Amino acid sequence: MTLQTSHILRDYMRPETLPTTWCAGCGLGIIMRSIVEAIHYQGLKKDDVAMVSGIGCTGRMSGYTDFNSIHTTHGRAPAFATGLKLARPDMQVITIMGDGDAMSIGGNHLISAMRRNMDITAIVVNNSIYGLTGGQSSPTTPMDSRTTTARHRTFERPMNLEVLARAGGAPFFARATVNHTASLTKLIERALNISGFALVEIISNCHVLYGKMNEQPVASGMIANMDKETMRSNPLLKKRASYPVRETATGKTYLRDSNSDAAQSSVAADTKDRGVIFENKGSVGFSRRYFSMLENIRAQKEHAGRPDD
Amino acid sequence: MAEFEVMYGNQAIAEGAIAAGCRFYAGYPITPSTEIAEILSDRLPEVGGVFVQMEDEIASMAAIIGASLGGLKSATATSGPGFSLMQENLGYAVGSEVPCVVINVQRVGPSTGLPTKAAQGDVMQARWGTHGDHPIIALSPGSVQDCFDLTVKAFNFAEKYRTPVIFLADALVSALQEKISVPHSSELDIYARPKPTESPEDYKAFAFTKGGVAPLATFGEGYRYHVTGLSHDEKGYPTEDSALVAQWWEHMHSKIEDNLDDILLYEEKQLDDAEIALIAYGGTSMAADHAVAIARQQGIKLGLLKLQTIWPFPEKRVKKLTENVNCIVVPELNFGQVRSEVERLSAGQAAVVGVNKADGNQITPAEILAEVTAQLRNTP
Amino acid sequence: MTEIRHGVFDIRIDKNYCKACGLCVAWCPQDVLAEDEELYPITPGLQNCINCKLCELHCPDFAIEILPPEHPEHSKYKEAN
Amino acid sequence: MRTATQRKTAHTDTWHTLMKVISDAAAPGDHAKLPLILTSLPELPEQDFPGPPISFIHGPPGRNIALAIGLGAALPDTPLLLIMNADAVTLGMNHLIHAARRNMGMTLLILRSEVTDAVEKSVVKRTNWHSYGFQESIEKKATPLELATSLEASSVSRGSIDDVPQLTQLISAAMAKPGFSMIGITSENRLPRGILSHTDLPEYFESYRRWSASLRQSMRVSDQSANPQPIVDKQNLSPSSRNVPRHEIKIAGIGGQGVKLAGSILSDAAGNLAGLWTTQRGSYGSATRGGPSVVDVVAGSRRIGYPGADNPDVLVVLNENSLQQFADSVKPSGYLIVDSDQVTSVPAKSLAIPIIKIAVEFVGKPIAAGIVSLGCIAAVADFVSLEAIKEMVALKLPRKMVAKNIDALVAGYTVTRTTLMGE
Repeated sequence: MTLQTSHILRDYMRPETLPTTWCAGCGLGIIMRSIVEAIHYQGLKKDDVAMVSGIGCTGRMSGYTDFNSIHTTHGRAPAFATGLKLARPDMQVITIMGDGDAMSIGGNHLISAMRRNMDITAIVVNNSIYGLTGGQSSPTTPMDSRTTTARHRTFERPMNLEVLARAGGAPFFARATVNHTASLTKLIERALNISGFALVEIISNCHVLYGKMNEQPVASGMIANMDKETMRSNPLLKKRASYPVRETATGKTYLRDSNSDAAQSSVAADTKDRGVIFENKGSVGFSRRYFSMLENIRAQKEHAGRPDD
Repeated sequence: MAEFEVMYGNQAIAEGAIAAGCRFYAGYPITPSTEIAEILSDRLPEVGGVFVQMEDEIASMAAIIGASLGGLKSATATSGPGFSLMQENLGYAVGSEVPCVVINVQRVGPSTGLPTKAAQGDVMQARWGTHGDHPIIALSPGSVQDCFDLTVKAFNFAEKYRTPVIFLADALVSALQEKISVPHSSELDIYARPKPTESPEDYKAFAFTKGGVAPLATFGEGYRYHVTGLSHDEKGYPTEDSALVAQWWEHMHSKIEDNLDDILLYEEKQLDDAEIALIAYGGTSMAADHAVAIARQQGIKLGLLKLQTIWPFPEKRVKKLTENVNCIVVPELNFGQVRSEVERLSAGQAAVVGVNKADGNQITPAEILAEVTAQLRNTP
Repeated sequence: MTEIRHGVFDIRIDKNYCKACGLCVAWCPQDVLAEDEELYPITPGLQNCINCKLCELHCPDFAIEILPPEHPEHSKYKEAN
Repeated sequence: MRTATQRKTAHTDTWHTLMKVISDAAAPGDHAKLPLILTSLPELPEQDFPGPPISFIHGPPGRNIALAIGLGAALPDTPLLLIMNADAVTLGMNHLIHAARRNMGMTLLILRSEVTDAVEKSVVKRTNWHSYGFQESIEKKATPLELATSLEASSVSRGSIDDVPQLTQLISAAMAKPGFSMIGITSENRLPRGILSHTDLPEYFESYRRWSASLRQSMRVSDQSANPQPIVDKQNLSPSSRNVPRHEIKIAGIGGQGVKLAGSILSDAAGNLAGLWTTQRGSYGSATRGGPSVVDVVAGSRRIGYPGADNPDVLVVLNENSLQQFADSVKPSGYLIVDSDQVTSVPAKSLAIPIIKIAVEFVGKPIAAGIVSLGCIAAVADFVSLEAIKEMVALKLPRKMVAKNIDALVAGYTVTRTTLMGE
């Protein structure tokens, strides 16, 4: 594999919109690069890819990339993408959302899309803060950090996308950072090949707002920190996240008390895994199942000698 | 003794809310209203209030209804897209007569539009945004001073008439920095929520009084009652009895309409001898005010009616104005939402024209004057 | 194993795209890059470049490229052809 | 459309069982501990609730969870009991996950379809929480209990409408627990029942009150110890008696030249220190792209009606575009100050000052151009003194930047003065 030069990747961009409006050193540019790189390696045509984005700094990305692009309303990208995917099942639909976008206002759409296993590659950029509106707390803002709506520091436990993805039923969840660019590209490539709702959480930096208020004002320093803050595997977290109450359980009661390892780990600040966190190999996405179901209905009708009327 | 302070509009709204007794705020960040949330996240815990950043605007609106029923004066602040999301629960607050204040700092729409640029396109959304024909109160601040004073009024109206009050600010005033006089708390007229005097058994939380409202009992103080979005009787229990529903409507309309003298706020400037008048509101009224000053220097008999209460619309005053002047010019950052109201009331008495745009730029005094002089040429 | 080559690469920095964020300089393991007085990257150590592309991969603005000698836009390639 | 009464008579049994359970679970006799019931189900027989009278809120579908958050903030001692069905996991799913994550104090009963089936078959078939008609075969079931468990809700349990004693026990246990508790109510007896998971994390508003108590404490201390407003002398704030006509100032440049800050310093200096009425408004582009950045400051001894500097008395331009756009608007008696290095040709009747050069020389960055502009403005306008601006710079800038910026300010003032004399 030869790494591609910016020159080639810029073919996937809309030159008249560059440079981006993102702040200097913002990880969103690195993510955008990785996405187009993954699409390049996958040999996808620009015309076969749709990028649906929400609102926020991240939402601007669909404007810069030269795909079929929709810059939608706040939090609703998965719902727009659902409609698009069902109208054009052949299209590779990518949604790109920020953390507040995906998990706060769009939490319901995200869960519903997971539950349906809609064939969407969902990329959630997690920078722990609302960037475009000026640094307010988001659902992923870590405990005890400062934001413009928590000048006296946050006391809320943050949302963990991983547990949401597991409980919601997504078949694929991976986590990457903007520090680990090559692995980021590879994870996106893998997500593109999943049939169903593939979720990639990318830890990114907002050194301008989050960093400045939390002693990490320099982009390179904040990105380098991501190496320490994410780890390749965290058995405690795995144990905690793999604890589901299965509706179809065979009568066994899962009882967890607050003294267990899993509960202890959850009280501590979240350390995060990196890489593919889980993958359901047999996943078949909604649109494929839906259209094959329609196919079956038609076949049955023909068999019964009742042509469509 | 009032103190003088240099403040931004959003800051004046936040401080006005605290002064008015607001002790609960639930919101979601959205430009250009975010500073209100930021300031209140700082200030509310200091005065014993609660600030919660909710997961979206739908939840924010629901939470302030809950807090208000729990006895706290509550508010949320948002901008166009968030205001659209609040409409469902805003209707709930209207129907179940829960006092609260919804601050909408208007920006250019529709949809995401121009997030940082001012517009006045939500005038009709404030009136008709939620479904059903309901009365509503909407106030619009024309300066940073108004941001403070009218916020206090908004909370008073909300409590007095048990209704959501929409505070229709715009990015022109919210981002403006101005020196204002901040009244001392002893000088402020704050309406405290009255407590019911009757026994819990006799208490009718939704009494169909004419021209007024029953005191709203706080949950947990022994007055247990039912709150619903369904059409209800005086105790709050759902009903489909059309006679009761008709009584309810009469009560809902009369509590606002019988108190127009209190609710309708406007300022008049040199209207006594005016031959041509401006009707302006919100941030645009600042340019209109200046246009009057310049016109008077040039000998043009121009006057200004600055609306602070937009809904209910000051019909009587505007109708009288249409009888006294030849022409009314309505500058607004939309394509004629208030102008159409004025036209309706004028019914041909006076010519009504607009100065309209919604491209992110503001209306300048020069543009208003150009329209005024054009109208003067038209009328002999 | 690919052979590590030193000093044969061109580094192209497009100032129209560059926002002087300093990420490329921070990630360069060979001190190839440095900052000028306006914080834009310059290449005083070009002879040390090993084509690791960390700068390029970390550039959020597609502003920096490492060109190998066989690249049609590399200066040597242009000279030769 | 059937009336509520008709609906009720058809299904009174199930509801009365549930209401009985709730009134048994609620501590009898203790009025303060009576739960407040929030529901989206219009069928609930609130009028003939068997126990002591309980307040009901019949809220919008799905939104009850958010409504309860407001109530929780206002009523720390009242247990909140939510009775929901499909709406909790369709419209209300987002509210649910966030209330669970934050551990907002409430007890949520979710009636599984089999339970509500008994209430109204046709409607429930369509609003069944885990399936939508033919999509049933291809969609995963929504599993709110699983979500709440993952998000570490206070307690998550499952009970059966057929096992009243256990259900009563589960509801009273959940109501006794601070934080977010959820009970799925089913009649399918093959599913595991009882408490499925529980944690002892603090309730949200409990944490909030603890956290904010320290803030109030510190406020009170600082209130007592000293008047916490040393910034400006209040006496100077009231509008002065001297007669200052309306002054309009405009500074126009691009992002990154400190224009916004300069406007705010000038307006604060005029308003807070010179005792004038002032306004300040700006229009700013995106700083990273060097978009236009313009600020208007208006000051005078009469209240400012209109905050625009449409015909400025002093216009400072820091780039060519601004010059083209605003040069003609300056009052005939006004001053046009141009950064001589930034424009192609300096117009006649203007003061050419190398503003950005001075900024870079004294502070090292063009961001101080706004501060230098203030020096220039003080040199030509008399409504605010250089001293007042200096004082405001000292108040508004980070301490270590103050000295450099004041030097830049004075340099702007001196150079402008010299240029004026030279004319």
